[in-house]
Amino acid sequence: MNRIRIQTHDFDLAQEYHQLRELSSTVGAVVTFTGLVRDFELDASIDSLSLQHYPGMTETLLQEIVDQANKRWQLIGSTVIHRVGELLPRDQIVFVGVASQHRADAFEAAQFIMDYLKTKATFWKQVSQDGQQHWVESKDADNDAASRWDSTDD
Amino acid sequence: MNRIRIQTHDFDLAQEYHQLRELSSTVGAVVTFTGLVRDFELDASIDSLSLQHYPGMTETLLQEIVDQANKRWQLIGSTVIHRVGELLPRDQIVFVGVASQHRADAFEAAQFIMDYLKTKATFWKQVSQDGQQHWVESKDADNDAASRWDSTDD
Amino acid sequence: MESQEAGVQKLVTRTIALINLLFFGRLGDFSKDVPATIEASTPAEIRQRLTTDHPTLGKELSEPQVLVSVNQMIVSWDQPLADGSEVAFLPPVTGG
Amino acid sequence: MESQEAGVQKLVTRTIALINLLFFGRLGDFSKDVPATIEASTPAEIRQRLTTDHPTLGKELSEPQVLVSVNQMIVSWDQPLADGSEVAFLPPVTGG
Repeated sequence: MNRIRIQTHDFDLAQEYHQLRELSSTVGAVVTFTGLVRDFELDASIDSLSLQHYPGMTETLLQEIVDQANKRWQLIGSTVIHRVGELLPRDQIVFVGVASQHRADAFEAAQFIMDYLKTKATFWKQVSQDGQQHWVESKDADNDAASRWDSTDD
Repeated sequence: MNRIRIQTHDFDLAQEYHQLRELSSTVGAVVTFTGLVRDFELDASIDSLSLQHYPGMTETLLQEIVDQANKRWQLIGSTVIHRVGELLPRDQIVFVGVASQHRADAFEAAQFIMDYLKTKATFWKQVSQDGQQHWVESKDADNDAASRWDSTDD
Repeated sequence: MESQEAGVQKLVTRTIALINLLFFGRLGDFSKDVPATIEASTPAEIRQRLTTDHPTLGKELSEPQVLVSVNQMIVSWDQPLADGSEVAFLPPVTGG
Repeated sequence: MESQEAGVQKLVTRTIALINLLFFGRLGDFSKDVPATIEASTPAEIRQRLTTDHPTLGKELSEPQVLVSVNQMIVSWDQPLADGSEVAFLPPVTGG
């Protein structure tokens, strides 16, 4: 059971966790990652964030990432939620939840999904700082994080 | 801000997450791990689980593990909860939550804390299967998981 | 445009297709007065033709990190295009 | 027992201390009729003396994975013991 959602409205961690936990009596581990909008970007405070994506393609790419995770680890279920539109500092922006029998699978798959989402999924962030809007630059650290999974790729 | 609790009663993931998220406006990532009682052990179904610990020493050991995590990663806060006493299949047994600025810190610290908790913290599980009680054997996989952190230890 | 007639008539070496254009992220800022459709046979040709009227956009599209997709699949710049294809120009992604 | 008097009188090489004993996990099952306290100068001596009256427990305590703590700190088996110390025998942990 894998769920992928792209939405403007907020999500509820408790509800997402509950669904993963209840998937099966064999679930022994649930790992959740929640990304939050920090109140600064490159050392300057931000007023708001605007998230654009490529409808259709984003869902396809996220599905590919989740499929890869399911090939590489023994997962019982996963949920990926990404918000788009206008967000404020401290808002929730992204959620990845993974349920598995053993904890290593859930930990690694959740981290893998986030690393790949950051570098492959078609989202673009624009920040508003002091009334000025500019697009966020991609980070080398994210590419490094994603590429470390390549070496053990099947 | 690091919290450690050992308790017989259940915990509420939403509440623990909320506390971590609200620690600071610099929190960009929250990773949670929840361990659940599976309904089988060594391929036999279990009726219940009884968790014993060494009061005082367990708290000290968990604090040492959390201190190490704070030395190795940039963390804003963490919460570790472990239940003791009688538990049933599908009950929540352990929670680790970590808040950080960047996701890699939260992911790695949460996994580190769980791996060390599994091999260092003074908890012992007894399962009841078909009316018979027996102590759970420790798993080589857990020692392997913990020892992989040793090589990069300071 | 110069070879459009020949291409359509003969279908010899290449087809000139009517393409729907999309620009994402920072590329959107440079493409506000770009038409929604264009005629071209490959993404590389789209880029080349856009550069004529929109040199700043053309320069942005030539950045090595910019990817191109056709009908929501990442492709190479010399991918032949079919009529009605959706071609999108994608700067490095920054979600999550 | 054989050297207890000499030890207490002179405090020469070792002290015989009154120790509070704790057994965890599966070790608890083998120590139900073991007294709560014992006199000994090291954890190794405790184990040796328990083996006399409780051979099954003694065998369990000799398993290499069993750890010993004194006042809630993991120590070596030849750690000198002070009066009133809390000595606990710990099989491999299985929490989480």
